[in-house]
Amino acid sequence: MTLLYSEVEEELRAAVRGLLADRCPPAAVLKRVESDPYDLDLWKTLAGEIGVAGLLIPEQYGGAGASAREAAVVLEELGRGVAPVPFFTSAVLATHALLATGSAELLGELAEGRTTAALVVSFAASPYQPWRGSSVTVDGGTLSGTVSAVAGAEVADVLLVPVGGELYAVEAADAAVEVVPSLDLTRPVATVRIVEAPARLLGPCDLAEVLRFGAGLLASEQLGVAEWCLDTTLAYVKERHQFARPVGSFQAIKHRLADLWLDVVRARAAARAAAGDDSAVTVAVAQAWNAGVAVHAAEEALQLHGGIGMTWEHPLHLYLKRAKACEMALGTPGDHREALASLADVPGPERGQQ
Amino acid sequence: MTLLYSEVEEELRAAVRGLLADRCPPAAVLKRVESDPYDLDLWKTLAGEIGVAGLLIPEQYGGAGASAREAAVVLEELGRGVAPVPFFTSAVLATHALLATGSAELLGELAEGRTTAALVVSFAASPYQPWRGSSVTVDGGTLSGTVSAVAGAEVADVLLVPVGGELYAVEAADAAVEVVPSLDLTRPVATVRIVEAPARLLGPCDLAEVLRFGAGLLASEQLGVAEWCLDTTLAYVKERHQFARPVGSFQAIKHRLADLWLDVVRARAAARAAAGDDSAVTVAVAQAWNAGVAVHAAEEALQLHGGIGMTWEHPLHLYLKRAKACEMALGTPGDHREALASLADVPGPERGQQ
Amino acid sequence: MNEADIKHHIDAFRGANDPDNRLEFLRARFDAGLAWVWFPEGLGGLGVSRELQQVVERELAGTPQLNTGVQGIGLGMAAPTILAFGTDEQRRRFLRPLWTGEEIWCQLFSEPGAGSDLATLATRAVRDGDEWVVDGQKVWTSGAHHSRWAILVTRTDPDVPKHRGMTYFICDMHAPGVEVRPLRQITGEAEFNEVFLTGVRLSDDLRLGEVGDGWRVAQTTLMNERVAIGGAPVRRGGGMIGPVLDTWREHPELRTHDLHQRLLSLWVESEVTRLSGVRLREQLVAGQPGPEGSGMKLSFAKLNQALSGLDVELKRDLGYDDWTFRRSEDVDFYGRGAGYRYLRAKGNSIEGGTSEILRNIISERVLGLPSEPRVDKDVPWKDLPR
Amino acid sequence: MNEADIKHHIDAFRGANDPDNRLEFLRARFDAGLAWVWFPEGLGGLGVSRELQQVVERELAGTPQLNTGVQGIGLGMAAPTILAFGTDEQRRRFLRPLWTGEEIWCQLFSEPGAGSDLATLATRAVRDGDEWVVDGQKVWTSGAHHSRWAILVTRTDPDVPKHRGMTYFICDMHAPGVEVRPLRQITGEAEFNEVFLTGVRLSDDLRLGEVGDGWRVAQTTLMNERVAIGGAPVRRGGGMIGPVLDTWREHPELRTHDLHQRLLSLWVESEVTRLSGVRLREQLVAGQPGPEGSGMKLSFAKLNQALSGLDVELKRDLGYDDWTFRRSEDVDFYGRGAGYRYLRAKGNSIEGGTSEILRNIISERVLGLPSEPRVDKDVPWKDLPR
Repeated sequence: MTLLYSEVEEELRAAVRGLLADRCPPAAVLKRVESDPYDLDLWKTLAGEIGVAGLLIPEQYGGAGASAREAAVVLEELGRGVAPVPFFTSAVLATHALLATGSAELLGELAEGRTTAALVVSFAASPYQPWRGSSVTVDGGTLSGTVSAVAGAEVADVLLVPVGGELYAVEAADAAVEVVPSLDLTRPVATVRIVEAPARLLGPCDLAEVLRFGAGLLASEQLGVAEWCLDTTLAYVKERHQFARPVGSFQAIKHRLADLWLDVVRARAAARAAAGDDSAVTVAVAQAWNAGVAVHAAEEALQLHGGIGMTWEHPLHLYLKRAKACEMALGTPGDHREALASLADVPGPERGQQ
Repeated sequence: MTLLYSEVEEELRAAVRGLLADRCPPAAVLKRVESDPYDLDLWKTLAGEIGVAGLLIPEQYGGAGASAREAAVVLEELGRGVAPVPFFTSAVLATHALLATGSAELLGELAEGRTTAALVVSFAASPYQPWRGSSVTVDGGTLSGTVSAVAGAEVADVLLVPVGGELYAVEAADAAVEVVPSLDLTRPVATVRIVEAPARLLGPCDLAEVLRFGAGLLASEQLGVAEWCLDTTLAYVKERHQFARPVGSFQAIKHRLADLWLDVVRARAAARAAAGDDSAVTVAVAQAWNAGVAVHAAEEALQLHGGIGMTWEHPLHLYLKRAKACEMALGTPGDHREALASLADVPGPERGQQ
Repeated sequence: MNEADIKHHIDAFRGANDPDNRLEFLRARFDAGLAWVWFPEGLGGLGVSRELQQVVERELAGTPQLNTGVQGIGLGMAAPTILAFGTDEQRRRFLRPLWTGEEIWCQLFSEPGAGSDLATLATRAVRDGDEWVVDGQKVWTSGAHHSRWAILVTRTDPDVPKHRGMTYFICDMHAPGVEVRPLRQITGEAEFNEVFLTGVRLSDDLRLGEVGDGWRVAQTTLMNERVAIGGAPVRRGGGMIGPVLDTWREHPELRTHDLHQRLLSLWVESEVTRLSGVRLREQLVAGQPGPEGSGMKLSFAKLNQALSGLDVELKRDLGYDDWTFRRSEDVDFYGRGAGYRYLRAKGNSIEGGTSEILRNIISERVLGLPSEPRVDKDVPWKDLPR
Repeated sequence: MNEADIKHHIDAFRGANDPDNRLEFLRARFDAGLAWVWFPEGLGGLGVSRELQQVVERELAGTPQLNTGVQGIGLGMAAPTILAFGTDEQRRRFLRPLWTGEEIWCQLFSEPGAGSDLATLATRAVRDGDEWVVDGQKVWTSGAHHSRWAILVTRTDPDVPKHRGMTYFICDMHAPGVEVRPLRQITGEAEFNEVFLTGVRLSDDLRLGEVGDGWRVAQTTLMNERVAIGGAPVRRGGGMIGPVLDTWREHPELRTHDLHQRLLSLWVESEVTRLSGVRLREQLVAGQPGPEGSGMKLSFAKLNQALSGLDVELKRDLGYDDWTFRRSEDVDFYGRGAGYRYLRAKGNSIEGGTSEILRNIISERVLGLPSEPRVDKDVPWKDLPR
């Protein structure tokens, strides 16, 4: 297992990056974010032409049969662009859950990019508390209940609902999906209400495992967010002059950016490790580190942009909001560190101790 | 209650500072530290002529009847000088314990500075775990047991030993005091072994209260340590040139020192608050903050002195060692924060939560 | 005048004035010298120690009060500057309606190209007989849309080094050529404005201080601004930690050890910062102002950001209360939801002097550290690289 | 040469040499090109990819090994510099005994007045026929007391700007006028020395690189030093966190939630730093050295300091193992007690380039940020303010 990028991965990266630069640069994302956040035309091209929708789906179902490592590279680029497409929610989370059920037909549709799915779990759930925010129950072939803070649901054709140890499919038309004002403008969350909706049992679902898989890959998206923030800030402080010098020539600024770079370097290693190995330790390490680095990078970017960073017109805030929302998504850094207490044998104080 | 210094306090400060500058500057402390750390001549002058030994002792017993605020100012100056005198151990900790027993004769001797006392508790004990490190028991008028890491014991004429809820006096000659190599070179700790030593019952002792009182005042010593580190570093970086500029003109250094100064400003407010109010909250706040500030100030001082700070010949390490040892003395910052959980109504997770 | 004297004076004032007529009451209070007692007589004060203001506030607690939100810039920044640099006529003209709230003030300082380096500002004022013609763009102006007057710094001489070619004015916000556009922030709201000045004519008697002395005048304004931002008294557990503690206590199910340890640390930091503010105010009252004031805004920004970030995480709330683009009436750090507070707090380390600039000021003015090599010191403003 | 070829070569070497005679075995290993395979043939190498060294180390694991502690400076810093800048004669003379450990090396770079700003160094070398006469004082020289040779940077031309007037030498530590004095550190030990050079005569064939080119030569040395300090591979849970975890697991009674949360954070930071080192070495092996190397020492110092500080606090140990003033044989970061480790780790952010200098280097060379205004650039060394 290597922590480097392969040539194939670099080609995939270049294709995604090129498409985003062309079709959906951050300024364009900002422009649509209050009316129609998702760019489904872009998604169609990405899913179909570049083929990212079926990346994780084996060839037998019509997918590319690639590994999580390639999906991770796509996520880096999508994070870098705060790209408003349902890749993570449909082609990673929902697809991974579906793969365990072997639902050939649905997988085929997803692979083609014809159908988009969403896993109906709260984005604030985690591998350690997978049921947080969900109250769905089964009754005689129908599902009822509410799930809060579901990501990607409003652009899904089919909703995949985990209940108990099983995964069910519900047609989007049979559920009420209400998007709520969301901290993350580029991946809003919705409340999904299901009342005696007809549901198809697809097969078994180990929800904690699915969320862990997602959390591991989310670290790559966080890396992309942090990289954009660092790069954009570097460019800005080289250009912006105050006191007749580039702001980036001031030593206090330089040292902070050096420290931030070092954090990002380590986030890259952590993301690569988690992309190649979804064991509980590796995922917890990557999330515990990268979630914080993304937030820190966005916060430093804002501060070092000065006033302009506080304005709505600069796309920086989209990254801050994405980073802060991701910090809570699929487990906070604190949740992941807490998990490491047992995973890495660093046990806490015993009962009765302070 | 004011957080400012009174005129009387400033006069006391000037007297102590002048004496230390004259008799025991840091270079002199360093010179004696491996042979005979305590400067008992200096202590005699401080205790008798300036009268600090009896500061906390009421006039009826021959003391100055001053408040903890004056003792705090003396501690600031002694911290600033890492002065090797048993003021904190004898005139603060031991004296405060003794006051509760009303032992007139012994208090009179202490006030005069003729007798020096030490409270036989581990310096690593805290208001929350007052008995840590002690195994002394009473048996028919004699005491037996061991107490580790006792500060000031080797220069005490009389040992005040808390057992259960009582305070006993043991003559130093009747105990074995073995100084161990100590992290803090200027206030080494000793193991005190007592075997069936004749002991005089002095009266009641609320050990947690005594340690809390001590911890509150230790915050002023920590302030003094931090102030010396900051002042000495400021002087050094103004003088030291690298790259044909004073090191202190580099912005990254300037910003760190500005942040450090702000920490020290807040440590001064916290120390003053604890000097005027030994309630549990105020003491815990002062210790939780000042212990860390002293360590941070000493660590920054070392780093900003570069190579010279790593050498034995520069007295800076005496301050680092004092600060680090004080971080563990009478409760770590973590212990004090933990105490605030209930004192300030910020309760922890309930049982069964992660 | 001692405490008893002033109480006596207040009693007399209260006896003679009806608090039910708010505006008349405030005008009378100003005329009685009970607006700001340390100001000179005739200008809303009695020329006595600032300490005695506490007595006035206590005694007049139940009577009509100022709207410190909307009047903030006038009271905190314009007034002390007018007092220090204004002519007798300017003081008499402006201070009374400023204090009573009849005239609202805003501040035209920052520009898109002049933020931290305010002295590089480019808004030009050119003399034309008894008038000045002003052209330029200002930014981050709160309250511009309901202001009658502004304090304004301009460039009057581009041929001398930047600090020497500025002049300070009182700007008539109703003058032709003043255009106010809302500036939307990352919170969704437009709390600030951009102000475009196009051929705005200001008569020379609106100039505050000498021609070319604008930098020194502006320093007075800025110093007052920074104390105002970080220096307000709070109670233990108050300020930004308040809403976090409320959530914490009400929702035991949200607690984790990670959050607990971080919250305890921030509780301690809030408390020592609060104590430090108490000590600072004691020093001011005792007439021994210490350098500690310079640090208050720095601590305030850092704490607000850490606490509001923790708050969002504690709630695990992926929602936001409302993104509607609307004008807010005044500055609000603590209102609305955790997400709003988190985003708004990001501005605390930028507005009124960035934390970086404040660290420069502390290190040079308080700690006496040498300045960096300056490349812009003796260069005419017009030749500076931008 | 591929992996099979080199294995074959190693087998032949092993068959012909007796590992029981340590010195002879190492000499033969050097002569067989199995010392550092990426060095040229005849100089201990085979002129092949550095990647293959792993094969050599694996295959020769049970045979006599180098003493990397005492030989560290020779292997890590002197050797690459001699290879890059030495004459053929110098390479042949020095590399073999350097590698076998018959001759130990030290480094005469830092001076009391030239730490971070190494290029301002004042040790003078004056030409006298075929010799140079060296006078000056060096400091922070580890292993000077058992070294045969030193790498030395001197000032040969004080009349040109500082970077241009330096020359690099190999210094004979047995020459008259070389005096080594132990320099005691805050740990109590003397791991380093001060070296006084008084009229030391070095023949011109000990010069490394051109006269006046010393700064460039020294850069090669320093680059190798920084990679050496932070770049060693560690296992998960290894390095400075190792002893902390041991104590933590063995002493449940010492645990608190405060320490637990901090330890978990440091565990994560240790692990991502470790992964970053693994990735860096993969890049080197793949022939794509990345800029990440510059950061390794920085992370290493920060982690060592945080962990060793936590360790002392966890143990609540007010004692110290031993303050005796003694010479240590080599650098030891992890040995002895927690107190020693805490104090020793303070040096990690100073030795081999302070963390401040490393941040300067990263920001300028890796991130491309502009340098600060330089006041010493075109000034002759002798006229610089000190």
